[in-house]
Amino acid sequence: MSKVGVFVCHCGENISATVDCAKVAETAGTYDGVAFSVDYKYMCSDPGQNLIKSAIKEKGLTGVVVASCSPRMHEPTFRKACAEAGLNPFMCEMANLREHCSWVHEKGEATTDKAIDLVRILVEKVKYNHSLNEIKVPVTKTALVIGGGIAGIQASLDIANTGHKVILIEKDPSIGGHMSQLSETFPTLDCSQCILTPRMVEVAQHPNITLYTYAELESLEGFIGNFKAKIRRKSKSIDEKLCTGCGQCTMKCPVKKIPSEFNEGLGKRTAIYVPFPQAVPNKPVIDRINCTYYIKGKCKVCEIVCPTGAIRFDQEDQIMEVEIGAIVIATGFTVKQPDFFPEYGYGKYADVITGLQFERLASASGPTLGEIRRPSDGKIPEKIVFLACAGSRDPAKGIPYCSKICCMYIAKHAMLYQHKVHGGKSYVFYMDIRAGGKQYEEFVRRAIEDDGVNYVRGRVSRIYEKNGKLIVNGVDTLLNAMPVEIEADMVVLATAGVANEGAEELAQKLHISYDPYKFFAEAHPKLKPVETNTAGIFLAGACQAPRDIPESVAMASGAAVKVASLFSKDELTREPIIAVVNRQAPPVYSSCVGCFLCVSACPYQAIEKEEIKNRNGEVIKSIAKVNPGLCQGCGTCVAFCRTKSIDIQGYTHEQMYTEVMALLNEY
Amino acid sequence: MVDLIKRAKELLEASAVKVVIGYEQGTGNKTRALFVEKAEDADKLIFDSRCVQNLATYITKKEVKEMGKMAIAATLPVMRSIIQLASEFQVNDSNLLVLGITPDSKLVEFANLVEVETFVHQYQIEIDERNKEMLGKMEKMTKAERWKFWIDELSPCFKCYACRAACPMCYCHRCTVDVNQPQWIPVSSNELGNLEWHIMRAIHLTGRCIDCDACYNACPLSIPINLLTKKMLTDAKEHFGNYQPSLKGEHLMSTYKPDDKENFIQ
Amino acid sequence: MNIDKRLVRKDSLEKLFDILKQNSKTIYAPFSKNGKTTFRNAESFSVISTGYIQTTESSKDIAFPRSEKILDYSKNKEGMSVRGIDLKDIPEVVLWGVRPCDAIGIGELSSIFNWDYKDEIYNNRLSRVTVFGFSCNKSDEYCFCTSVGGNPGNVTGSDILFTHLGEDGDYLAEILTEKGIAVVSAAPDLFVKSETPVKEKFLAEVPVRFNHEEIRERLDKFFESKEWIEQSMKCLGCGACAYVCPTCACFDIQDEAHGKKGTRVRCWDSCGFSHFTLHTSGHNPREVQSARWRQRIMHKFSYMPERLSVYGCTGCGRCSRSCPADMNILEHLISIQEVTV
Amino acid sequence: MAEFEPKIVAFVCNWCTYAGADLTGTSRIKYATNVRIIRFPCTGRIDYMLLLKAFDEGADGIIVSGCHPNDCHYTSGNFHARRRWIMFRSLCDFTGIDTERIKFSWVSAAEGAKWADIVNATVTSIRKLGPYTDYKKVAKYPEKEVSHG
Amino acid sequence: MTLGFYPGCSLKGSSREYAESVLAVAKAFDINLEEINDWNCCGATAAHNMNKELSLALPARILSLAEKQGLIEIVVPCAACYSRLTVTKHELSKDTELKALVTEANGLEYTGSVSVLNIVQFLDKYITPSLGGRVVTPFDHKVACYYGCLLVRPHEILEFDREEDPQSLDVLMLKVGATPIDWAFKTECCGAGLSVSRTSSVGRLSGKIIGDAKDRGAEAVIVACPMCHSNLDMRRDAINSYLGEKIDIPVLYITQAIGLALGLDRKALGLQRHFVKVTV
Repeated sequence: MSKVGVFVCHCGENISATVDCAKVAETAGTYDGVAFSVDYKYMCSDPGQNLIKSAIKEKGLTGVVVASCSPRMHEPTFRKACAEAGLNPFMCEMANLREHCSWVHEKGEATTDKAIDLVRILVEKVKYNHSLNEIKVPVTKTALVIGGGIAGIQASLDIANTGHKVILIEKDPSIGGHMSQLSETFPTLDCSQCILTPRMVEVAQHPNITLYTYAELESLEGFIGNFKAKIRRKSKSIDEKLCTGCGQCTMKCPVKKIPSEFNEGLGKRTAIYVPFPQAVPNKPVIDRINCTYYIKGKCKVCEIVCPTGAIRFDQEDQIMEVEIGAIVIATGFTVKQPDFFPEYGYGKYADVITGLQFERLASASGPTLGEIRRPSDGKIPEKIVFLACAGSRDPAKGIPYCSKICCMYIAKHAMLYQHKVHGGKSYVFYMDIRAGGKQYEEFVRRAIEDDGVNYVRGRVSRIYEKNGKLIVNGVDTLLNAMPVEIEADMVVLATAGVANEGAEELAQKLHISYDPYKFFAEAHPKLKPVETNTAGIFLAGACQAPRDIPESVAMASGAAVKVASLFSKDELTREPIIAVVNRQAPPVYSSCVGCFLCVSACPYQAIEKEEIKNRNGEVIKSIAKVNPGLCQGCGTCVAFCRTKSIDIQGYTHEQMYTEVMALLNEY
Repeated sequence: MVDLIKRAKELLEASAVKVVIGYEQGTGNKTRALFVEKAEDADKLIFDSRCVQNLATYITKKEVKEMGKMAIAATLPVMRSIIQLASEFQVNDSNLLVLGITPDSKLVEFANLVEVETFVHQYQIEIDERNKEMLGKMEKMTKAERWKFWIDELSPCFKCYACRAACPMCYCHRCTVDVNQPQWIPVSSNELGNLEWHIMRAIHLTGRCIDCDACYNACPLSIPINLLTKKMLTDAKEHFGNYQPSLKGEHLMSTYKPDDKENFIQ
Repeated sequence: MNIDKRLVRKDSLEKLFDILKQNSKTIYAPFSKNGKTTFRNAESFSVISTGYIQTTESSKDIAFPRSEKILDYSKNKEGMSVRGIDLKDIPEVVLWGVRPCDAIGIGELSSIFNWDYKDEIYNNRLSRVTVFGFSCNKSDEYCFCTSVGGNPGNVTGSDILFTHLGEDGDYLAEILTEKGIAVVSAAPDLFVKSETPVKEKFLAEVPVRFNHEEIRERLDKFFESKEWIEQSMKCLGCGACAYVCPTCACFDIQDEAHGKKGTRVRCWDSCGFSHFTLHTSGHNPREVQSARWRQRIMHKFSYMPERLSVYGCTGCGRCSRSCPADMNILEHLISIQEVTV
Repeated sequence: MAEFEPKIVAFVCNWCTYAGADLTGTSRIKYATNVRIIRFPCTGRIDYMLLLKAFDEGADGIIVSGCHPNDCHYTSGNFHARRRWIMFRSLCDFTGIDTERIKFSWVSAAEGAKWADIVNATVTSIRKLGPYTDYKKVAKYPEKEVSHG
Repeated sequence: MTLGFYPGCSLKGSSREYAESVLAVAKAFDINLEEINDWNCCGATAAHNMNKELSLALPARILSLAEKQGLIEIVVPCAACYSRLTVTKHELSKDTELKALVTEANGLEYTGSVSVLNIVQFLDKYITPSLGGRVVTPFDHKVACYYGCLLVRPHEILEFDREEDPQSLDVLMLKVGATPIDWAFKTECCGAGLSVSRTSSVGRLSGKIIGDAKDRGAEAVIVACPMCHSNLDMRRDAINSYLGEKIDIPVLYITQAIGLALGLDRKALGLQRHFVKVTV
């Protein structure tokens, strides 16, 4: 027989002004199983809490109902008090007499009656409460960071600097990502490499960071604090320990005509290559698709010239399994290529290039050593046209969103062009100039006013080549849609930023959701921008939406903090308000029939299949099992279950049923 | 059905399956389930228009499962049930072989459930005209009339649970109605107990019922409880589109679309 | 003793009905809906359905309702106060149109309700019932009363037994009990004293299909037989057979609580349900359907004769007619008689 | 005789509507006393059987309320709930249960005023409808049960 | 074999040669093009700006008549007609009310069973497969294939070729031995309806087209639309005066070019009807 204590709070006058607290306490006292009932001026005050504590001790209460303000306000207070008195905190419930009663009704019988009902509901509920203990999940204090762009680098360093281990994987031979391709960066025009390279080196040297380049995530299982990841380390065909990065092989390699990814196809590389001079690690890999040895079975020049005998043609991909506690996804984005734009020639004009290609042309480390020369014939373009929103903000192209970074980098490009090509004429076709950000608008104004870039508000309907010129047909909406035709030497398309190839597959591997454009989805658009719906997995940078460098870095640091706070304890404790599947003695084991409809209902992939085996290991029954690490306690599964086999602690079937009964019947 | 008998014999002789579930001549011009374990008994197998009992009900039954791998003579509704059951992990290729009987009474054997699904998906689930009409009539009734209609129709129900027993989808070992902590449904077969039992059942079958009428055919008192599931089916189609059991397990009621339409939430 | 036989003109039945109504009797009579015939409170003679071979449900509901209140309780300061149902509230009832295989069932049911404890509510209800038997002119392949000691014109259990003397002929009324005599004296001139024909030639032919004594003896050695599994494989485990059976008496006691008030109810139950014998521990002594099916047959043909010296089956064939899986009890009993153990 | 005071049960989620009702309180907006709130973690947890139970036990009206679509604390509980309500409501309507008496709504933690309006509106409409006698009649064990089957 | 045939106004008038060449080519392959009886205006191009229902009712009537005539496929050489008919099919297929309205207005049953082929689709389906051996005098010239606007737009409805830089005509011309040039004016505006009202504009717009074709060395312009043809051919004076030079590149209908390759009689292909002398 339960012994419930009821503690009715006046909250000064807040409750007692309209509710007859004494009567409430008195009535509650008459209910079965209520061993103690009292009203008091301030329950949350120390004397008030002591009243509760002593009652628990003296009367040996098995349950407590505090009738005062909203549980959203003081539930922790009173549960703590109960715990201090030796009663399990989850044996304490609160009736909301203030926000839901005294404050919203006039003084009177009806109001007091309602208060009485509210108390009775909780009294009857608390009889069905069970002692619950916080769920403790061990935490593996190693983070996996996927993607070695600026976001991944920042996240890795921030986590590593809190003293936790980080495994950073990058699918390319070097970290650095898109930022390493950039020439200068807005709005300060400082050289991208100069600010990035030190960070790259720091990553390579950091004692807490293990870096795997040329590596990709194979699979992931487990849950927050306890993930197991399989990582595929693609064969580099060299023994990294032996390789000194002397560069002999790359110099001697006979295959020299492969378009360089790093230079966006504007430069060439060899089959055994280091993507760029400042690469980290600065050791080559063999591109097996293009290597003569792998195609024809002979060559091996690199092996011959290698002073340390580091070449390993027979090296195989290796799969390694790592245990980690949290994951930061920083896989970045990519841009549409010119062949996506029929009206701009389906990519058939060599001098219609993307913004990223322009970065390479403008970059001192680029194929033209920083001189703006057009790809077709290497001439310096006297007239250049920049097109903003190439694909972006264009529902017809399936890209209704704004790519966000283009307005700024176009201004930067135009500026760089004007600085590098004296007397050159540059035009920018734009829809709107979106320069929201510190120093951004000023930057754009500088391009227009100081560097004399011609901004034309309008779109371009067609580009075609004629007598070595690119004819750009556009319209100037500020001159009431006057057609504009420019004979340009080069055109730069600010092509839309889009999700990476394979983003979808990665999301599925990680059990995270993604938006219609395959960008990864944050858990809450405002309040959880770096979390995903899967606990323990966080987002940084442009894999979530197009982002510029400052934003990516900020996100990365944000994600890093989330990881650090997760790692700050050896075990993560979670409220035990989670779902559980009932278990019974054999031969029943559980009333669950294993239809697993709950699995499809669960927003957190927290329900898995459990196979009950007999001694000989034969499966007798498959039933649902809730992973306490993942369950967030929404109870969606509970309302579904046809056999009522799954229930949620703190809001059990018995409790909710009883509340309804108690509300509508005399007790 | 000659080729069914022939096939059943082959399967049993090759002991590819342990039992073939089909129909046999019953009493009073009824047909009934037959469980053939020995090839020589296969001659008892029959098939004709009277064979409407949904045999899928048996394949989740402990006693039947324990016989070993089953082959089942499955009409369209039975095949639909099987797909739904498979999507709920109750049967699979390893323990079930489907000998399909097409709507024009041809025998088609399926290599696996995927094939069965493909076959099933050629046919939409359509409510028969008579019941469509009835549903239409009831739409036109006032709320009070509908209330009276159901209280009257359901009052004879004495909760023998033949509807549940005959329904392939009611394979749960512990039905909500059997739960007594708390007692969700009054045990009494009085107006309330009956009403809530049948409402509960209809909801649990929403998105799962494939409209085989087994419940109605089983009811010793011929209470038109299948109207409830038919109504749910019709509405589900209307609200959420295509209604087909699917191995993909995209269950109607355990999934959602962010743009599900309703007109009553304020 | 020789039975008082009277003649009732075919058009007098309605008069009789009205007179009984005037004497404020509640009359439960066969009533057809959705093609099924069950006993309902008949407001007028015209609603009574005729020509049924057997009603879908038995008439046991009258003394043993599918669910009936036993008592109300309420908690209060003093503790608990209990109020049983007031037996005086139970109305006088005429049960109209009962077939002999049902009427005889009443006795079998009573023997269960009076075995060790005399069930007060049941007996009170029964004591207020006057049974108007109507012997059978028709039968079907499910009927086997003659195999279990009954017959289409059997008088046992009826207070008056009417026998229809041919299509739109008059009725032979056999006045069998005090209650019967009371009815006659309520409407003397409807019951004509005259030469009465032998009813037998108007009765349905129901061939004897097995010998129930023999079945009983066989069952002693039959418990472990494979036959139970054979027979029950198609059984779906519903309660239809038990609920339409005139002699099945299993029930379940339920408290329907509403705060400090509540009601205790007696509801039908069935040994065919898998949960019927399920223990809290999870153990189930009758874990498979074959064990449950065996229980049903054993109970009716072995345990009841043994303990109550009556058989638990009247051969009405209802269970077979109602079974959704076409479990035919007659068929199965015959095979029990035939198979070699 | 005094005006009929309907008994109304509110099934609300903890994160939006319960908090919204708290806001109604802190904003001291007055509303009718007829409603009693039962707190659930999420609308996804609300079992339709509980709605029927409320009617069994004599409720005259019901309010079911949670987070607006896309605002669910658990991201999709309310989407699931919405689907269930769509079907459950139409089934109720089909069986003649008075759906006028079940008000479904989205009330966010910021919509204190809306909560008050919902409550008042519901109380007024239920007052008009009167006590839910139909359901009450079948719900409680009527004396007629003493008589035969 | 017989297919339906909807000429529309142009093919009976200003571009009779288009009709002649279509029929000639079809005949060469024993295909009988059966004209739809009692056909009416397709509503191009103005109707849909004035009155949507009317602009749908007109083509719907044509399609209904075709149905009535038991035709399954109809060939519609005029790009404008093709556009109207296809758009109508599309509109009515997704809007049953509209369909009902239109059917009532026409007093003719409309099921939408008839499929509409533009000239390229017709050629691809029935001519090119058996073209191979039939080419007697390969059309060995550099040609500029000009598609205009109506043949390929709006793509989401017509779902024919690609909207920018289409290819289907180029492919056909390759098959008959021509060398299509790669140019950017395939779908640029020719001035269309302004043909009558503002010839100067036509001169400018079509001028750019002809000009570019010449610059890229085209010896003939290939079209599949009467309107395009009249602008590029009939308005050549306006074009030349805009360009300030005399360009005499002939403009041929695709069927005329193919006809020549097949060695059909120039007269039968109506080549003599052009304003710009067909020298090729």
